[in-house]
Amino acid sequence: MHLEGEFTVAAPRLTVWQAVHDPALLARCVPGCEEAAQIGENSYRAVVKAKVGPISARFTLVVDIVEEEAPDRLRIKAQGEEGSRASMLTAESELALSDDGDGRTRVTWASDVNLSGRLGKYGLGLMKKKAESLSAEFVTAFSRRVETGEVVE
Amino acid sequence: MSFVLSPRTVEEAVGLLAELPDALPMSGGASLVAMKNARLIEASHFVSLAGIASLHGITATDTGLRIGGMTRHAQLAACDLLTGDLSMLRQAAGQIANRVVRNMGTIGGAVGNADPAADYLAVLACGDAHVELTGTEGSRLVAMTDYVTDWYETLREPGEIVTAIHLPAARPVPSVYRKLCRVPGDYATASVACASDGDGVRVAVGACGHGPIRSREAEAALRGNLRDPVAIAAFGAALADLADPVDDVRGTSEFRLRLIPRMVAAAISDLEGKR
Amino acid sequence: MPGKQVFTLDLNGRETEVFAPADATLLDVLRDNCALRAAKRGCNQGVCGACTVMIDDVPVRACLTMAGACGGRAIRTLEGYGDDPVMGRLQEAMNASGGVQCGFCTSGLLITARNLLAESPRPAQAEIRSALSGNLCRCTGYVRIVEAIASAAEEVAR
Amino acid sequence: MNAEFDPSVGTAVGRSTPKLENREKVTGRAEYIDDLYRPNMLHAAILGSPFAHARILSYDVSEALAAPGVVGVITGDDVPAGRMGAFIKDEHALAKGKVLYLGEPVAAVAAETLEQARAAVNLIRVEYLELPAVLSPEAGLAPDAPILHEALADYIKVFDAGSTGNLCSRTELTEGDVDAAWAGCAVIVEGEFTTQAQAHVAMEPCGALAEMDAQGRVTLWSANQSVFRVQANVCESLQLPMSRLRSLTPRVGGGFGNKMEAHIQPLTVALAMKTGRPVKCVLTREEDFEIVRARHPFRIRMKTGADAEGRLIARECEVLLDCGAFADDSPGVMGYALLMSGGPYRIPNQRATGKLVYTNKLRFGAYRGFGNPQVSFASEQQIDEIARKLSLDPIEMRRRNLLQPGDGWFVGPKVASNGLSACLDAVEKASAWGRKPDAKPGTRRAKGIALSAHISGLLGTGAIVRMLEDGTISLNTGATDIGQGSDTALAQICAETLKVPVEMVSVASPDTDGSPYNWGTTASRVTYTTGRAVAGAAGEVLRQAMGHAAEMLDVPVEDLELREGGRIAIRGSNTDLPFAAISGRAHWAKGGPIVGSHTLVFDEPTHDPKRAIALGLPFPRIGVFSFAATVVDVEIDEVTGQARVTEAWSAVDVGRAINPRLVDVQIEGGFIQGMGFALYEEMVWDGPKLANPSLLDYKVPTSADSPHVHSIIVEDPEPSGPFGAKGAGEIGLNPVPAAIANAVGAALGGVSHDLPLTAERLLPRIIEAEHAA
Repeated sequence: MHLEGEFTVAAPRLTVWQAVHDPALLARCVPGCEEAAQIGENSYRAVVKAKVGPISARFTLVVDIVEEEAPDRLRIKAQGEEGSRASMLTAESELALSDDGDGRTRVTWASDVNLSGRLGKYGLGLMKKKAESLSAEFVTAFSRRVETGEVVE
Repeated sequence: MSFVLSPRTVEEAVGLLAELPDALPMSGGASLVAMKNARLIEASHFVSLAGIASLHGITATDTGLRIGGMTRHAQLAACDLLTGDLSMLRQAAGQIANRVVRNMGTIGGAVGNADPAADYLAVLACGDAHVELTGTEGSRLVAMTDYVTDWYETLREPGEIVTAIHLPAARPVPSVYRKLCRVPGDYATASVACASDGDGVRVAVGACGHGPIRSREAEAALRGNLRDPVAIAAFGAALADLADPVDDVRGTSEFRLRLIPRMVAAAISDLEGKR
Repeated sequence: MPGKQVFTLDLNGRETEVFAPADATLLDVLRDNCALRAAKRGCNQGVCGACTVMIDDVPVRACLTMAGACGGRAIRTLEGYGDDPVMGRLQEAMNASGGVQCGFCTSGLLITARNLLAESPRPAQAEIRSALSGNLCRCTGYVRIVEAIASAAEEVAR
Repeated sequence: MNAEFDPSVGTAVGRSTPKLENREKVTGRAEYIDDLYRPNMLHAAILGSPFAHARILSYDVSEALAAPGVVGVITGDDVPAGRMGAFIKDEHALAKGKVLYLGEPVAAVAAETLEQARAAVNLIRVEYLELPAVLSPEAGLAPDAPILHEALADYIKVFDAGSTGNLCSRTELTEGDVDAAWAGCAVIVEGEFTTQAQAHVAMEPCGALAEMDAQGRVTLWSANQSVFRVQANVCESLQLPMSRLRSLTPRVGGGFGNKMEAHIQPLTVALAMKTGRPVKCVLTREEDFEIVRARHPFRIRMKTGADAEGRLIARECEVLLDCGAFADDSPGVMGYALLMSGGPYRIPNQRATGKLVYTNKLRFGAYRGFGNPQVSFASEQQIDEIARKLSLDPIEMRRRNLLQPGDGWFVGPKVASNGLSACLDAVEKASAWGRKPDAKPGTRRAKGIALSAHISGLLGTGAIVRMLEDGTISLNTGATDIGQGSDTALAQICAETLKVPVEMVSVASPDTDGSPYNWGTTASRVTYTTGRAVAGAAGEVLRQAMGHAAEMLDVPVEDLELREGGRIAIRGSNTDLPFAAISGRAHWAKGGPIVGSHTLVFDEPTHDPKRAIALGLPFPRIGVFSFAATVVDVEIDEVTGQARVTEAWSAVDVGRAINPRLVDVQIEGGFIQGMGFALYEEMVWDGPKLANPSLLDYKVPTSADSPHVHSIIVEDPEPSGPFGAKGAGEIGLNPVPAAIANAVGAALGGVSHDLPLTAERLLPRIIEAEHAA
């Protein structure tokens, strides 16, 4: 499943760059994120709950920053499974930051998400819609928190 | 492990659902058990609504019709009360899945599940239906046009069940349900419900967004212009503008957007032919 | 054993007790506990029709029916039609017509066809095709199945 | 065709005898693999790979082994290093070292109940190193593409066709001088075509049940099209002597190629050997979609030239096939598709080239038609395209080019019987071709036609016929009846040869312990090749019986004749002996029991190796040709673009119909499967993952959208065939997508480049036509 988008944050690039490295902040922006912690220099662990109608799932994800060129580009791999391991999620995402004038930052992102196991067999179109709406929720929350200066570090 | 409970009254059923946080209501089971078999859902209990007498049957009310939540698709597909501008409901019910599954599935279950590609939603939105939701606090009515809030999300609260669908009394004007599907019985790629309404029409589009798509403004603009192809095209375009279709194995989003004005125009033309 | 319970079923005219997982479907119970295996598991999603059985004289999918919701209802599988002359005609017509190939869909299809003849004794070809649309057959292309049901209906009506 | 009054019908052959096993099927008593149980039997569940391409670094099965009810777990570490494969031995019993597609079995659990096995499978921990995946043949051929089979060079190859990198095989066939021929063409058409993956969707999902005895010998029941290929595949992958595995088959719930080579038999046997208990493994419908096999997606570039009178001069065809993760039958499919790429026409200059490329998807393999429907889709549309340019009727265009009796096939195969022209005449008449159908308001409607040839034959087969003490007959061939009725047809051939009623012939279920070798129920071959073996074996029984009768009646054998009812009589006399008397003597007095056997391998050298350049055809000796012509009447909804076939006529030359009704059903069933392929059946991938592995999302034709198909049997007897018969299993499907595309072309104009012909694909053409009008 390929997803992509771009959005603008009313904050300078460095601030945004720090924000995307801040697990506590991200945890508050990712819809359904129940906990997040840094577990290595470029490694994070998160528990995310997602629900579509009567179907719900809780994934434990390990997120690794696999490449970065501060403060422009970031490549992230996420991998996780349900507690019951009945399904597995992998995602590879790329994020690019650029100045958008007036102290604003443009964020361009693309993500290839793959869900296998019990949740991967049905409803592709719906999953994509759900992922898109979760992305949109994240963008709104992220922009608001960064713009209101909620960056921890 | 889901145990099946079989309450005899609505009060008992909603009481069980309130008491057992991991229980799910089960009406016909056609979708729910399929999801269980695919291990998509887990529930401690299935609260079967089949044995609740008050959920069965179609009755005339002061304002129109009350269709009990446990009414099977097969019953609706053969229901003589669904005439005129309600005949589209009968047509839609007869196109769900197949003869055998229509003996199982219910309107309450289908509306409760709110699958965007299922057949009832567009028809009920077009027919100005209200959904009767019942919980421990009692019953409430929600307009079908407001009912679906997001993909598989509705105004139905956990613990509430769809006890009935309310429709205004049938008027002796034509209505039609058009559905594109790959093979008979498949979920709709796109569907259109259309009913005559004086010198205008009521139209709802299905399977092209999280819920049925209807625009009273666009309907008002079309009033009196049902023979004007330009106005009809503008009407179809207005509905397509409100659509947010998925890309899936039944078709791309672009295809569905392209279909909407064509299917809407065809449905309006069907009505003209039936007058 | 945790999660198991006793189900009392009215099965082919006999009261039958089975001890099975609480969330068993009727298809699970028929096949695993009752050795009634005419109903087949083709998809477990209610699409293929190979598990069609009769409950209270209405054909349903055994795979979409919870065993726990069957109490007090009369279940009839193909094995329970030994004394039904109409089913006998249908079986004979299927045998003679070429409508039986691999046979995996045949049991479910016969149940649906039997119900069709109960409701519409002389169905037209289009009616037969519509009634059978939930019983998938990958071998025959349906021509001989439709023919078999039409000819059985004629014989029964005669 | 009414077999009852056909004077050419014998006592058995030519009659529409109901299938021998129908009664158990109509009473629900037929037992398929999932209906079999053994005492103390365990149930298995499979863990599939979450990655399309990854190295397996480690396994941890401790949690799974400790789970309730679990008796055994196997991973790639538990299976031997053996590899199986029909053409290239590239596949282990279970992923070993690497996974090559998403869903590929990496481990399996055997437990007391199915639920316990399914729960435990999720407790297995596998550590992977994900690798970049190859998701298309084009990507697989890129210079820096990740390589799926790093040890490809070392694999055993039954047929080596230039495997290197991700290139599994390549083939080139040529005849005449194509490059020079274009100059002489008045019309040239050229185009690129794609076809999609189609799932077999046999109504019965695949399954297996294995049990090891105290001696360590394994008995294996499975849903299959060949007990012998099952035996070979299991033994190759698990490195067992073939004598240690007995392969059997219960009733099979349909197989259209998917049950020919191995599916989960090897891992089921491995589990039974590991646990020492019987193990049953039956796939869910979703797994059946994800891990068995499917029809190859093709990319086809085709160019065809003709003179001003419409006579074909040159054809060039280039194909690129997605092989999936394992070679399976793919090299055969590609070679065969190229061989058939010219269609049943005289084309003096032809070249066909192909590449088959490994990708990280499930294996593609044999599926009814074996590459022929794909190339026919391109080929038959180009015939229509040329006809349109020359203002010729499509049937007239075809008549000018038909392969004539006596003509050979592209690169040399001999064609003996050829009823193609009769097939064309038959559908032209039956469909009232000249009459244009009336379109309902809001629809467009037209007829389309396509022709096809298909080969039946190939490889080894045998039959043993025994006369029992009472004179009745036991037939044992090892051919799996997958529902199509081969047991019945073979019994008819046997009965006809011995002039006994069919009811007197029993047919043994295939058993590698007791049946003569049979390559399999595939390649439209059983009636033709196994039928020959049966006729031969029954003939041998007759010869022995005649010998006994001659001694018993004290007359020379030449004076004896076989009479109806299984009696041997003195010519011109009433004196005769029933088989019972003869067999009784053989059993108790003299000579020994009467047993006839006959084996054969199709042995006509059928192509000129010089014209199949170097890495040419996988099958040097192939078989005999059947022919077909199909007409469809197609209606297209102008609102949505959805096409429906309203009626169809299909004439097939089967040489001789041993059982006409069973041939009818092959034609009709093949047609409907081809229609699904043409209109909407499509396996869709979302990146590396199959997005529609269920019957909710993958649709097959229902009774309500299937048209009435008029099957027409044409009989041009095949000299080498049993009673003149040749194959009928696949040919009915081949021309269907092409005929539908030609009807769409006639209704909307233009060529259909991509299958399936969904509403989404046709709607733009309708809109274009609306604008043009």
